[in-house]
Amino acid sequence: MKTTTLKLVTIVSERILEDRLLRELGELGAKGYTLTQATGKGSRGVRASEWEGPDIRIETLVSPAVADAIVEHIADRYFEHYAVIVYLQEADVVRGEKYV
Amino acid sequence: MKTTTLKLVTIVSERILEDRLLRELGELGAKGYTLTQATGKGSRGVRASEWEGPDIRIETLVSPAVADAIVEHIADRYFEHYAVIVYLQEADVVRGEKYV
Amino acid sequence: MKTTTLKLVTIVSERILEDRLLRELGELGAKGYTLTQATGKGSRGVRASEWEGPDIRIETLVSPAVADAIVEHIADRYFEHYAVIVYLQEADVVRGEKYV
Amino acid sequence: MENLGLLAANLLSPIILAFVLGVLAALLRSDLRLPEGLYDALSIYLLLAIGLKGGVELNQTPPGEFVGPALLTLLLGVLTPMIAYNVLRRLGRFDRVNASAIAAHYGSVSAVTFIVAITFGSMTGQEPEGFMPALVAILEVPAIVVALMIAFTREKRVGSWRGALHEVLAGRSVVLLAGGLIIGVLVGPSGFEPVAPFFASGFQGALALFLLELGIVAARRLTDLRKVGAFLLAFGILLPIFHGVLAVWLGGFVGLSLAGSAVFGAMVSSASYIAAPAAVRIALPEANPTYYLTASLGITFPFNVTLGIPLYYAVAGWLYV
Amino acid sequence: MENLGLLAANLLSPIILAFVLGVLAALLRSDLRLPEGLYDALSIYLLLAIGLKGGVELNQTPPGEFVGPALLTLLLGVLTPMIAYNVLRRLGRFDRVNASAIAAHYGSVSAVTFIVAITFGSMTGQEPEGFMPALVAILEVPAIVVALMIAFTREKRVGSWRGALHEVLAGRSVVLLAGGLIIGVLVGPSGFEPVAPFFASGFQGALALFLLELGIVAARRLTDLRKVGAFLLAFGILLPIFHGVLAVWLGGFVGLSLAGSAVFGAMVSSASYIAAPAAVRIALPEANPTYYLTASLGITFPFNVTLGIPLYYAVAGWLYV
Amino acid sequence: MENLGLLAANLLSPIILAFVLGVLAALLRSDLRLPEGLYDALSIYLLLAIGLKGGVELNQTPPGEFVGPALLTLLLGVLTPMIAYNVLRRLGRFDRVNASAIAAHYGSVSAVTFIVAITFGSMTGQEPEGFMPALVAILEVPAIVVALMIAFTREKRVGSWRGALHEVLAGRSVVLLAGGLIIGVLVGPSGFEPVAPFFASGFQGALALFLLELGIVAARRLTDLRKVGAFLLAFGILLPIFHGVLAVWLGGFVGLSLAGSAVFGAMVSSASYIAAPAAVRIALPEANPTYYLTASLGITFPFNVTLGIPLYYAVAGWLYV
Ligand SMILES: Nc1ncnc2c1ncn2[C@@H]1O[C@H](COP(=O)(O)O)[C@@H](O)[C@H]1O
Ligand SMILES: Nc1ncnc2c1ncn2[C@@H]1O[C@H](COP(=O)(O)O)[C@@H](O)[C@H]1O
Ligand SMILES: Nc1ncnc2c1ncn2[C@@H]1O[C@H](COP(=O)(O)O)[C@@H](O)[C@H]1O
Ligand code: NA
Ligand code: NA
Ligand code: NA
Repeated sequence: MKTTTLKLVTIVSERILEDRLLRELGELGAKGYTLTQATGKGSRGVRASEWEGPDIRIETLVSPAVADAIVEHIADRYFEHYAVIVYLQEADVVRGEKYV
Repeated sequence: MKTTTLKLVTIVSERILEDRLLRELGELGAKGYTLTQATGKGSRGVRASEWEGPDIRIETLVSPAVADAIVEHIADRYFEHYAVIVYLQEADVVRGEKYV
Repeated sequence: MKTTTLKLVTIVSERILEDRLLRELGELGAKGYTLTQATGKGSRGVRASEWEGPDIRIETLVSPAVADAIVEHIADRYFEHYAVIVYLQEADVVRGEKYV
Repeated sequence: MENLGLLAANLLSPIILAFVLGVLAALLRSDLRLPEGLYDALSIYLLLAIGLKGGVELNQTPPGEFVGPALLTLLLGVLTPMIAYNVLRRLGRFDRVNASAIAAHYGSVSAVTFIVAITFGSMTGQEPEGFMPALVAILEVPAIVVALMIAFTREKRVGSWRGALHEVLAGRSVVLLAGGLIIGVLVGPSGFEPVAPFFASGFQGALALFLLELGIVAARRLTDLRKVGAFLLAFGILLPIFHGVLAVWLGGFVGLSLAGSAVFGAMVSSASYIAAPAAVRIALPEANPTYYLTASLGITFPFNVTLGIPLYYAVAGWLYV
Repeated sequence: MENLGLLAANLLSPIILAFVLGVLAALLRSDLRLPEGLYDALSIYLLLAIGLKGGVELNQTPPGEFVGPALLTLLLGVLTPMIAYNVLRRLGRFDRVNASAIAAHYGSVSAVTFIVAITFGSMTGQEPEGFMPALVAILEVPAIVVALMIAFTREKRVGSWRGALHEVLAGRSVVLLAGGLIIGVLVGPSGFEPVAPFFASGFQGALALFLLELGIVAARRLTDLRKVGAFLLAFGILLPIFHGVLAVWLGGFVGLSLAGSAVFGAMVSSASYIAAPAAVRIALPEANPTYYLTASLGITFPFNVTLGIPLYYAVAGWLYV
Repeated sequence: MENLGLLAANLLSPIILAFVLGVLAALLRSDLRLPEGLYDALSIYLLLAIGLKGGVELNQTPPGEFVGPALLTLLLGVLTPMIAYNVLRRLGRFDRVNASAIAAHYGSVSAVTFIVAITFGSMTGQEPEGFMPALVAILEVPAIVVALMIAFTREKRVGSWRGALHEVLAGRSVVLLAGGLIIGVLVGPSGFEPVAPFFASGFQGALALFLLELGIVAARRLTDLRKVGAFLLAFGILLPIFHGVLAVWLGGFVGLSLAGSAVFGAMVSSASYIAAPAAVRIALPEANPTYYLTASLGITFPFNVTLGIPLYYAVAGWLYV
């Protein structure tokens, strides 16, 4: 079965960014995303889920170019003040051409 | 610590396929799976979670052969009409022989 | 955008281990984690979610050394009697130095 | 005049206004959402509650009174999907698959529309027969079976026919409704008493909360209205009126009271949006969900709970003089 | 005769029928499931509610009346796990770990079985003493401690003994039950009044909903019956009967009323399936959950809520003439 | 003396004790948590319920009576954040961003503090004006706008000003409160009746459950007390007292009853921990959440529901003789 190798970008952030992140992912060229609810701990300490709900974990399969754009965007827009983490992996996607 | 390299198959699909997919994964040789609730957006637009609940995200660690079988099966059984995405990654599994 | 390659350790286990695992991850040097609720099936059969809740799925981005320590620890502490699976992947983490 | 009174009485009930509030919240892009758990919890509660109450009433009903309405319900469960199918095919030029998919929804029933109709009755002091919920249980399944059969009689389908059937029969709406009915029949009024405060008193408030969420959901459907086109819009309003008036009229012949046949009209006119979509998605995956969901949830449901129900009561009142 | 009446009264209560409905739904492979949130919510509500009501009653009870039953409860909390352990070891040939794991469950108490027993009493017009919930709180913990000590006195264990203890003592069932009790004692009847509609009137209906879910859960356990074998099946029915009758009998000596000792019998006979499993899983991970879960949830719980409770009432009635 | 009575009456209400139980459970590291769905469900229910009840009352209130209190509320909604800001800047030496972030919280209102104040009144037989919930809706928004304007008037900010405004205005607390009010005004007492059992009778019990969770949440904040320092601790107690007494005093001039101005005092003194934090997080991301969350949720909220509310009632009683 033919597969295409794409970048799997995973973003974990506080929930308050949900709407903005999803909208911006689309604008940056992501064709879709999968979102799961999460909780977590990081350098800023446990997210105060009582006032903004748990973290969100967004996965999006995109072309390397789009992946870089997403990373750039999040880095200079959110890293300083918000709880957010981003990492990239490779994934062999079935019917992958659909997502670039 | 000895690890075995296996295929991590991730399937995201509309929830209505849950029972069938899990049963078929077993038949195709998967020894187990991990399922998380998800929501998402893709080429078919946001899943209408009001009538079938959110998407499901299934991860299963399997041998390359089983991975191919799963991909084949889902591709010709569900791709045409259902909202489903499948991608493969490598993972070094501790005690991995248990899962092949 | 500069990224650091780290180990992504994924642990899926029965929920009753949640507190202990998270505490021990910290002690072993993990700087953070992301936790999602999951259900699953494995060699021990479906987790009896009626008495301990669903499984938990923990992801932590750590240095290779810490990853090994985590694997060692879980292997000899929990593998024998508890439902738990662990696997490692590589991930290119933005601002990754923050997590080692 | 007095019909306008009926209309106002309905539109100014907290239940309908909660629905409106939900619609507005969604249009304002508010972060207001009922937690999924609560949405499920309320639907389980409401289905079980109407089942129980219907069963308790049935326990008090002489079989004779019930047979007629039951048979009529069965008949309409077979007839209405056929009507819908032919309208969609001949007038709407829909292909066979989408036509039968939509027909399954309009033949089956929306439990919430039914509940709102009941509530509307009791608000305006007109109590329908107590066994009506039993009719809902009877009406839910046949139409879906008929519509799927229409689709499956022709060429071989990709979808799972048996899977769909199981989805309907073992689906939670049937299990809770039928289960509640049987429990109600078995325990009777005295046995029901201890659980009454929970299932009876709380009922209407819970319904208001549920409609708040349905309003939010329906509003999201509104954005799809353009996609489905003018025909489906008209279909989603005119067919229910036709089905509803037909049912009100026939209701009289099987001895239903004024309120009873009005509620019966609301039932028959309503379009399912829980049982039918799940079954259709499994049996006819190639059918386009946007059509049947938008029609049933975005057009017919809002129409029925606001204008339809008072209309069916008015028609009943007019036929019964 | 009249005992058959008791039995029917129990089996035909909406609460038990809801449990049956849950079992059937699961066997029909229905998609009916209570959302996890609702399941938790109901258990929190039920535990807090019985705690509160028990506390309010305790607030009205002369200490003298309470001391006897309290001490007896403590005694049985220590005695019953030892009985269970020895039966499992000598007759059942279970290894030490699994024997003490199961013993912990049968020494402790199932809050829901208790509630059903109370409800059954009030349905049949027999009010047990109001302070019974206080006894549940007393009965829950000791048995687990005793059973774990049996296991830990021998060779060093892998599990965490202190972890388990914390799991029980700070576990939500103890916190809610004990917390509710204390609040109830502090506020008394007048203070309880404003929250009464929520915690009192809604109670039985909420219980019915909860048992619907428990039925679904228990049904899944039934498939494991084969795995656990005939001995555990017999054990899961006969030991509760023995414990129950023993408790009913002793209840008389400490001045419990007929209904009181019947409920007391149900309590003592019941097997924990929330507090005990969590503690055992931590302290004795090498014990096999299939044994203790299937026995307590798949055998003893269904037996008690259907046949056991009427039996204990019958025995009480028979001993009290 | 009688004030001590007030205090005891408050501390011994099931609602406050539920809060205390939650705090203790968290300190005991109990696994007791309300499922997130239930927490949301309860807050939705409570906000909608007070909105509805307020609206029904407003429907019965001559406009004249309402104008004065409404304008005063608006005035204090603008004034109190400015007071808070200047105290934090001049005495607390906070930087501009954190000062305005905290000011937004103390200018706005905590719906739960308001509800507890109402409940306290009815417990002690003092009914405040029925339209008070309308004042809550009025008080919630302006302070946040004012505080954010203070921050945005200076240098350009990274945060989104319009995003924050939408977050407040379309936020669920405003939508439910305002929506409930309007529905209540439209349907009036007769229309409210059918849903009353659900929204009125169940209210206080639901509140107790909600405060149980808030106790757990607040307890986790306590660990941050050290981090925020002595000034914020004093600020979180003294400023509410000042705001509260000021409001009670002014309440008299606009014709509020004794209970009315006491509740008004509680409202004005309370610090928001739902609407404000969300808005501030979006508009002023560089502000430190530990400051404003710990102050509002870890200090002011517990103070108000335990000691503050009885104090405001006492002051009102003292001013009204
Ligand atoms: N080392 C890590 N591994 C996995 N997830 C992490 C890690 N560090 C942080 N996170 C996630 O990223 C979120 C924000 O982290 P932070 O910005 O460091 O507070 C946390 O709530 C976690 O869910
Ligand atoms: N590019 C993508 N990246 C990640 N997940 C996706 C992507 N596209 C689709 N999905 C997921 O797959 C589901 C079905 O997608 P589709 O079949 O394209 O509607 C969506 O609901 C998403 O959860
Ligand atoms: N092959 C697999 N692929 C993915 N997840 C698995 C697999 N096997 C087990 N798991 C997960 O690990 C948990 C414990 O597995 P086990 O210890 O084998 O019962 C299961 O509940 C699943 O969530
Ligand atoms: Na219909
Ligand atoms: Na026991
Ligand atoms: Na304020």
